[in-house]
Amino acid sequence: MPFNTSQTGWRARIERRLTGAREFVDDTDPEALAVVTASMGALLTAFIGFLLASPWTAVPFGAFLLVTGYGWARHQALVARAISLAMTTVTLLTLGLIVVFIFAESIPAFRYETASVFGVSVPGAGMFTQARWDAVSDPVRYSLLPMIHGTVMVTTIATLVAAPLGVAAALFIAEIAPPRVRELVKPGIEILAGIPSIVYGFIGFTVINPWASGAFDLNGGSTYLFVGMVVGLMALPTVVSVAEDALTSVPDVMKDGSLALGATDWQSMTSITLPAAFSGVSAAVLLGVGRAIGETMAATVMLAGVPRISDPLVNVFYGYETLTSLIARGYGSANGVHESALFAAGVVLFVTVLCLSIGSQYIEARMRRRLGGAE
Amino acid sequence: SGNGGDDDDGGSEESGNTMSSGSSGPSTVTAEGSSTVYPISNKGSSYWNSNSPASDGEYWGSNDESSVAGWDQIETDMNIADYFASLYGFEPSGERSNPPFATRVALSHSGTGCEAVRDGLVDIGNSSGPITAELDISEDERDENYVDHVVGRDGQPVFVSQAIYDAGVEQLTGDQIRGIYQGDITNWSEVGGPDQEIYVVGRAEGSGTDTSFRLNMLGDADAPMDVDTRLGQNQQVQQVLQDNDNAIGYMALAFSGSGIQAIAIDFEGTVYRPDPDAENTIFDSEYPLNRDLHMYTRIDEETPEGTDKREAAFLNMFLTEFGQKTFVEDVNYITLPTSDIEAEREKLPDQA
Amino acid sequence: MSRATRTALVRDDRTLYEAVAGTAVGLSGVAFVVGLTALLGLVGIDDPVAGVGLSVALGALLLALGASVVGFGMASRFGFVDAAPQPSAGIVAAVAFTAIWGAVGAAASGAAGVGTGGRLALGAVLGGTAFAATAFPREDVGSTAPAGALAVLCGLSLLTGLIAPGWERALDGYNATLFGDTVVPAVVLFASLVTGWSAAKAYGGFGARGRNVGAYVLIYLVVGSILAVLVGLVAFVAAKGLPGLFNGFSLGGSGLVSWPFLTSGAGLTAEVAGVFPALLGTIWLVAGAVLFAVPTGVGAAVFLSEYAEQGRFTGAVEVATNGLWSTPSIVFGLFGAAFLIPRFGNQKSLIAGMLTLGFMLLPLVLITSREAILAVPDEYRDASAALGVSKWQTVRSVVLPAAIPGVTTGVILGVGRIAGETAPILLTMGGGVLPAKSAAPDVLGSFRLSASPPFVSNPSLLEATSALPYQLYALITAGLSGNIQNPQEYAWGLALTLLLVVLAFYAVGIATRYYFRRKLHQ
Amino acid sequence: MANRTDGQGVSTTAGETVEETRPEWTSYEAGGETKFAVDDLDVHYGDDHALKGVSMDIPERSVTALIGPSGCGKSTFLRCLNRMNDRIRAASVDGTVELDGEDVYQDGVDLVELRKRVGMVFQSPNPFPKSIRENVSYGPRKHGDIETGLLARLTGRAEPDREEALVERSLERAALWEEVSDRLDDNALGLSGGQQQRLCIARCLAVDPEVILMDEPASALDPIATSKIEDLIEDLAQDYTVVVVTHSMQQAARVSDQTAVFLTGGELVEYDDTEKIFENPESQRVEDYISGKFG
Amino acid sequence: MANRTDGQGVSTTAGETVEETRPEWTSYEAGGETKFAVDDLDVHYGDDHALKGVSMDIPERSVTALIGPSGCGKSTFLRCLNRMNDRIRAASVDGTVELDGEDVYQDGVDLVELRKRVGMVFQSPNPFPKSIRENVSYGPRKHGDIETGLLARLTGRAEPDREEALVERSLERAALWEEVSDRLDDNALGLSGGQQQRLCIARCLAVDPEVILMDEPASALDPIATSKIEDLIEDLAQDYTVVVVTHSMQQAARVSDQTAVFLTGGELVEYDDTEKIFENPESQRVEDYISGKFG
Ligand SMILES: Nc1ncnc2c1ncn2[C@@H]1O[C@H](COP(=O)(O)OP(=O)(O)OP(=O)(O)O)[C@@H](O)[C@H]1O
Ligand SMILES: Nc1ncnc2c1ncn2[C@@H]1O[C@H](COP(=O)(O)OP(=O)(O)OP(=O)(O)O)[C@@H](O)[C@H]1O
Ligand SMILES: [Mg+2]
Ligand SMILES: [Mg+2]
Ligand SMILES: O=P([O-])([O-])[O-]
Repeated sequence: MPFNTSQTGWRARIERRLTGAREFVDDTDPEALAVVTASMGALLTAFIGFLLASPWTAVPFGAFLLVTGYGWARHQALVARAISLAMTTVTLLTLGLIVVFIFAESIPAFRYETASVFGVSVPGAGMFTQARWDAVSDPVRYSLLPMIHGTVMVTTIATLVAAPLGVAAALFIAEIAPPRVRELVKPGIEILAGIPSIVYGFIGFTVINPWASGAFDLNGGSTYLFVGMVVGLMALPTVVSVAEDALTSVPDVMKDGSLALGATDWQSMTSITLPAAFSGVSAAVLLGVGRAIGETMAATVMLAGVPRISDPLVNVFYGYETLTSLIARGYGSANGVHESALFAAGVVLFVTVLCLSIGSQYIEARMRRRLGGAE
Repeated sequence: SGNGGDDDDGGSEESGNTMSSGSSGPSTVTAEGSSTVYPISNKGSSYWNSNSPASDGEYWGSNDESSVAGWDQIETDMNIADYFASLYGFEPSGERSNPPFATRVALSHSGTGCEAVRDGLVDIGNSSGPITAELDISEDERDENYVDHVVGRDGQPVFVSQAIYDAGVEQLTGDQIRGIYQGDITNWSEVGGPDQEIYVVGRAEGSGTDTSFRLNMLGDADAPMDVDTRLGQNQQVQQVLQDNDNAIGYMALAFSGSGIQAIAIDFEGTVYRPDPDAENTIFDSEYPLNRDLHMYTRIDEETPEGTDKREAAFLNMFLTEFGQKTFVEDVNYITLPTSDIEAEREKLPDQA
Repeated sequence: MSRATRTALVRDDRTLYEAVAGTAVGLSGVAFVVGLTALLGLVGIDDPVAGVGLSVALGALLLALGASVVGFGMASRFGFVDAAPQPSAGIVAAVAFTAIWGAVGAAASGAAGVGTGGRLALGAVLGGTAFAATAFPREDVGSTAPAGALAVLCGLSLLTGLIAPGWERALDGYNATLFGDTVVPAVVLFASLVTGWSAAKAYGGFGARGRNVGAYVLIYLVVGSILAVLVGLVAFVAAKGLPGLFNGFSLGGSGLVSWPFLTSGAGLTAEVAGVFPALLGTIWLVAGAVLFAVPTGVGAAVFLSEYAEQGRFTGAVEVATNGLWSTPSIVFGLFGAAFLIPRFGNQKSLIAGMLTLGFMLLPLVLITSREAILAVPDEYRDASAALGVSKWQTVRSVVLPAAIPGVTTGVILGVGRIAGETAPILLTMGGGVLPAKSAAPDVLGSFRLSASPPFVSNPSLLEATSALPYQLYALITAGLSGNIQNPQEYAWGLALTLLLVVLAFYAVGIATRYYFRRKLHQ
Repeated sequence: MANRTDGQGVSTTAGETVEETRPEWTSYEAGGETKFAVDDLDVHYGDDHALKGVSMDIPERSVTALIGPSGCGKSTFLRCLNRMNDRIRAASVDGTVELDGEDVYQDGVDLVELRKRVGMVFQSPNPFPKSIRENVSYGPRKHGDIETGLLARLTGRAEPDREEALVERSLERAALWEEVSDRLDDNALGLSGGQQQRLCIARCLAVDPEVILMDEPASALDPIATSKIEDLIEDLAQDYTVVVVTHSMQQAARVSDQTAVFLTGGELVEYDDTEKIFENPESQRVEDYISGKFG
Repeated sequence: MANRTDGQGVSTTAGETVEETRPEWTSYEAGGETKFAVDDLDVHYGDDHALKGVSMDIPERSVTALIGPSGCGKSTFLRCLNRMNDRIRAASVDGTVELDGEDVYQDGVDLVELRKRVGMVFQSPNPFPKSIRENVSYGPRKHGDIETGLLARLTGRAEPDREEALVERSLERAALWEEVSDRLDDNALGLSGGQQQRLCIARCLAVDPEVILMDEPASALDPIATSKIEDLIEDLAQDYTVVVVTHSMQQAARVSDQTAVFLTGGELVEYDDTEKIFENPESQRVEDYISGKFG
């Protein structure tokens, strides 16, 4: 029965769409319609040509420009609408293409690393069930575990730095700072976001690594500890700005309500503002974690570049390799399955960060709903 | 030979590249690969692009105070690139900084360079390891597809941090080095040094230096290794060896510098010293780590002899006394014996 | 129902106490700053201060702070001052002190050479004691005694030389050794934070007000440190980079300003090696990315906020754009390498870099434009519709002009971000380490028409080109050598140039935002 | 505690004896032509029934006031007249609204045309962030009545004089010309609230509509600006049909010829001459409302 | 156009003969103790002079209503009494406000203490997104009067019964207990608007203040909820000093003992017994305002 209704619902919706489309076609100037169809067709052809790497791609693309230019002059409203739709599609398509291309390139590596789990052979399982990465000597294996370990180490340390400092700074900006100070601190922290990662890496490589090597008598200066701290500093602005948005979006009347009862500022922050903005603040931390996971250059430049798991596992005084540095370092000199394994690392990164992003969006949406109910 | 970069966005086509691109003149000669060969090739490219006039005396030609090495064999009044290009029939430009065609050298490592020349992305693939090992191909395949231009030789010394050298580690045996690089020896005290862990520095996998080291020291291009860090280019190894006081690393000769010391190596009783005047030195071709520095060009339909005129004009510059002195010896590599130079020039097409 | 006992509006009688506690807060701040400078190696921990080593002096200071903090608690407990402590310091403080003292116990017993069991035991004993001491007594004691005792302990160990400049301890199995040089400042930093917090609570008279003051002191310290790091970073790069950047710089002469570092390449004949090709490369890169991403992003934003039914489709696009926004840059690099490079001549090229960065910029432009368009008050749309004006006319004449401030700000900030990106162009654009001036891309001058497809070509777009961030990376990996006179100076000059370019975008972006905001609120 | 009533009686206590609405209370017929004939109008916002079977005839060239407590559907009704409710996704409208005998809800109605004929002024002044001149000429420009673009100027089709005249006429009609004639190129956001509201009226007049709908046009203004707007409304009624929603009964009494009273639940309870409504309403609830017993 | 006045006379036409405010109109003294003595209070928001030299004495245990057109400074005045204006950055306050003889604007005043004594209820209900119980006990908890934490329970200091009693008493006082007694642990956001507002009053009562300030407490509510709040206000005046801002003159007339009329420009024009103000005001402008000539 429910199946039935959903089916009829479907059909009704499709029918509604169809009639809507027919009405639209009927209501529109036929020439405008023709122009738009031609323009979109040309664009689609150009895209397909580009996908097929055809040298003829320029032809439909030129046609698209011409037709669209004509349409813009004659039927601006419809053409504008069609083009803006096409641009929306480009955005969706970008994500789609990323998925398709990096997954496709990673297939050979997943094939190569097929391993049997409970008697079933699972492609790619070998990347996670053993810990050897060696692209040169026998047996050649492509385990991602060492890099995942490195990424986890760096991300954990970065989060320990960025989350508390970031939330404290967000509280400061949103609730505590006098206006003048806020006008200084806020852009200051935003500018922190602007320092290019390679500049951090350069300082890390030329200053921090040699210093750490001496200050802790290390075997080489690469450490997850300091890479993590640098990456944490880089993720900090993300945490601050998103958390600050969440904190300021808590309605003022709620804070006023608490203050009017004779609660102190700090009590109002911890009992009202922070709980009300909790989802937003955790989304901020999640986004910060995502940034930290994806940070590449500082790690590439500062880490040792050997895929190995530190011993003991939590030894922060080693710094071997992360997923990102593996790719940045290896791409170009790798080929065949080795190169494909780098794409596999990219897939792991992409999927992880996408999950974090979706998770934080979900949390934020929930917060918006909750606060919306309060108003 | 590959293409020169005036490719279209179709990418399906591989235009061969003699002076074909119409109005723009002969296209740039591109090279890519080995960081070991890079000093030679980059310096050559810089000289070429500067197209200094013969009156310069510092980079090319002669003036009242000085003249470049090997000038007596050349004696032309043309600019440097004009001169070498004209040997293969290119129009001289006569202008400083405007060679008849430009050259460009990218830095990565040998494996990348070999692949790039194989895939037709560059004209010249620089490599410090044999292309057979880099691309895992047979010698027949090599001869069929590539022309191997050797422009100089490297002694590939093994370096240690200054502190270790000062603490008495001035010489190691081949076995000890092998032990260090395969994880059997981890403390300097095991080889007569201070009680300190060894910081074992390696080069990136796929680099010619790494390949040759495995091949010549560990016995197989795919031999297993156990290092503490792997670094992209020779220069970075040099820096890290300077920054740490317990490190060992292998590099090309050109990168010796302050704060690091090359050590003598004892191969089955023969001690090769890093000093050119010693009895057995790493400059000898008998030294097991001694290796040729290659610039590969590719044989395809358009250039059946493997080297087109632009490439030949450029490569020929290194195969002169001027070139050997300026681009090989001055950057600390080992020059080729005259007979070898002759043999190398034989591989180039006939001059105009 | 009025209150029988009415609390006075104005507090008094606590001025001396407040002054002393305030001084303690200030001294903790001083100790924190000194500790920080020592950790950064700006002062040595054995530098003499008043006849003793800095480490000993700091020990004495910590000891005094610890003792006074305990004193504050006692003064309040025995009613010498009028404070408003709550019955307990609270669970958060209790847990924090449990952890701190547990760690102290574990570390101390480890130093004494006890095994894991012993460590756990002593840690648990100290942690438990700290918990009881924090949680059960009244707040004035609970939040001072454990803090003061910690500072006293730290102070004593510095004062007696238990931890001193020459001190070292190998961390077994961790391949690292701790030295006095780093441990002493760390101890000082930590202990001063604790005493600062505790003294601040005393200053506020404990209770709600005390907690407020204590928390504020911590937050101010945190934010101060972040800003110090920021300023320090920029100042450090500037100090290192200015000599390189201004190498050969001169005013006057033929071209008014001669700035060779920015206007020449690193070729053989260049008098002063410069970064011109990379600078130009970055400019082209950004221009290309903007050309691709801004129309696309703004167009999509218009469609999503003006035309599309708010529903599943817009929801999906939103999820997708946010996902794209947080996608790591190296993944964009991989995508560019797999998708664009084979389609543009199979080699790293300027246009592949442009488009890769364009893909990165796209979600940011889309998100900010959408926000800006949604922020345009519906009143404008209503007003326009009520005048009988069609939708597209309204969008074009009212909505987009009103959204321009937001879009501009977003685009500029986004451009700042991509201009500094290395990872994507590392995989897609490459370029030389020390390119000569002739290697600078000449995009406008390289368009060629031809009779065969694709009819238009531009070699300069299809070649590998250097850009500032990539060149800095290449210099790091290639080591600082080559035919330039002062490689270190050159590299730092390059880093500073990159930093300035990116910060300039940010500064302009932020200034634009302020400008428009001010204009709106005039 | 003066004037305190206990909230008893037919009107304020919910669920008890609620007085029924009688059709004859709303069947008022004014003199003059009927401009809008609304018949059995129902509006839903999703499940929310905002207007319930409202029928009323709005006469030409006069001021009709709509009053009632907050949320009773006044704005909803007003926005049905020029179909601005179409812009609210959740809204669905049943019943007929005839403008000069033509149903505005029938298929194929050109909204652009309808809204040109039925102009609207909003609660808070909403001038565009453009110059005063551009604000006024915005409508005619977009309708192509005035051409000002570069192309028009090149081809000699631009008529700056005509634009100038139109702007002046509209501003004068809206009693704003004297105050702004010397700064037509200033940004409209720099005007005071009352001036902005009159500018919005001028902007609306420039399109030359037949009907002007106003939704609490003075609620955001100070008393002096309010009184200017009120004068203007009376004045406009000589040429236009004006329908005005207000939350101030005093205002309704001052400016309108006939008044419609909506009460909570979206009912039109009484519609009659303004004097009749304020002095002697039929409905007990209306009387309670007007005498301030609630609201 | 019934009841239409032409905006002539002393009050509505700007720049002409504006009646001057006389001090004696505001020097009203109620019976009973003075709770708040406000003297020559000036408030600026940046360059905007929002209150001009307002002086008035507010008597204990009674309801004082503040009325006046929008923007005349009623809220500003109210927020001076518990210094909530401190939260607005641009605001600067001159003059004195004495609470039981102590100046609340002198240095060293403990805002927390002040606000404990002077509670406030806002225009739109703003319960915390917590349970009903937590909303009510929020104030006492924060002041340490009630302990409920884990530690307090461990050490036996928690007094759940006392909390329970306090919550019940406060809710009863706010006339909400019967409606919510069986769902104290539900989220407060689930209550209706009127219930939320009464919850906010209960929350305020739980702190046991002496004064309760209310800024248009019923403006967001329907008539039934409004009438409940009004009953409550009258009731509270037996124990508390209540100051209430309202935009509805009817409401002021219904609930207050004395009424202060502010007019545009931030002046207090007249302050007297409510009956006096509504029946026979001294000021012509106040009369105009009350009789609906403007506003
Ligand atoms: N966009 C909307 N979506 C959903 N419901 C709406 C919307 N606009 C109005 N409503 C509902 O329709 C009813 C009537 O609203 P309307 O705005 O017409 O009242 P009103 O008489 O104009 O009130 P006010 O005097 O407050 O402006 C109200 O219950 C309101 O909540
Ligand atoms: N936060 C603020 N910043 C700047 N000006 C303000 C602020 N709050 C109020 N004002 C100004 O102060 C004046 C008095 O405002 P106030 O809110 O006290 O008026 P009100 O009588 O409460 O009006 P309403 O009935 O609309 O609530 C107004 O002119 C207003 O614009
Ligand atoms: Mg309305
Ligand atoms: Mg107010
Ligand atoms: O010469 P390499 O850089 O490949 O070692």
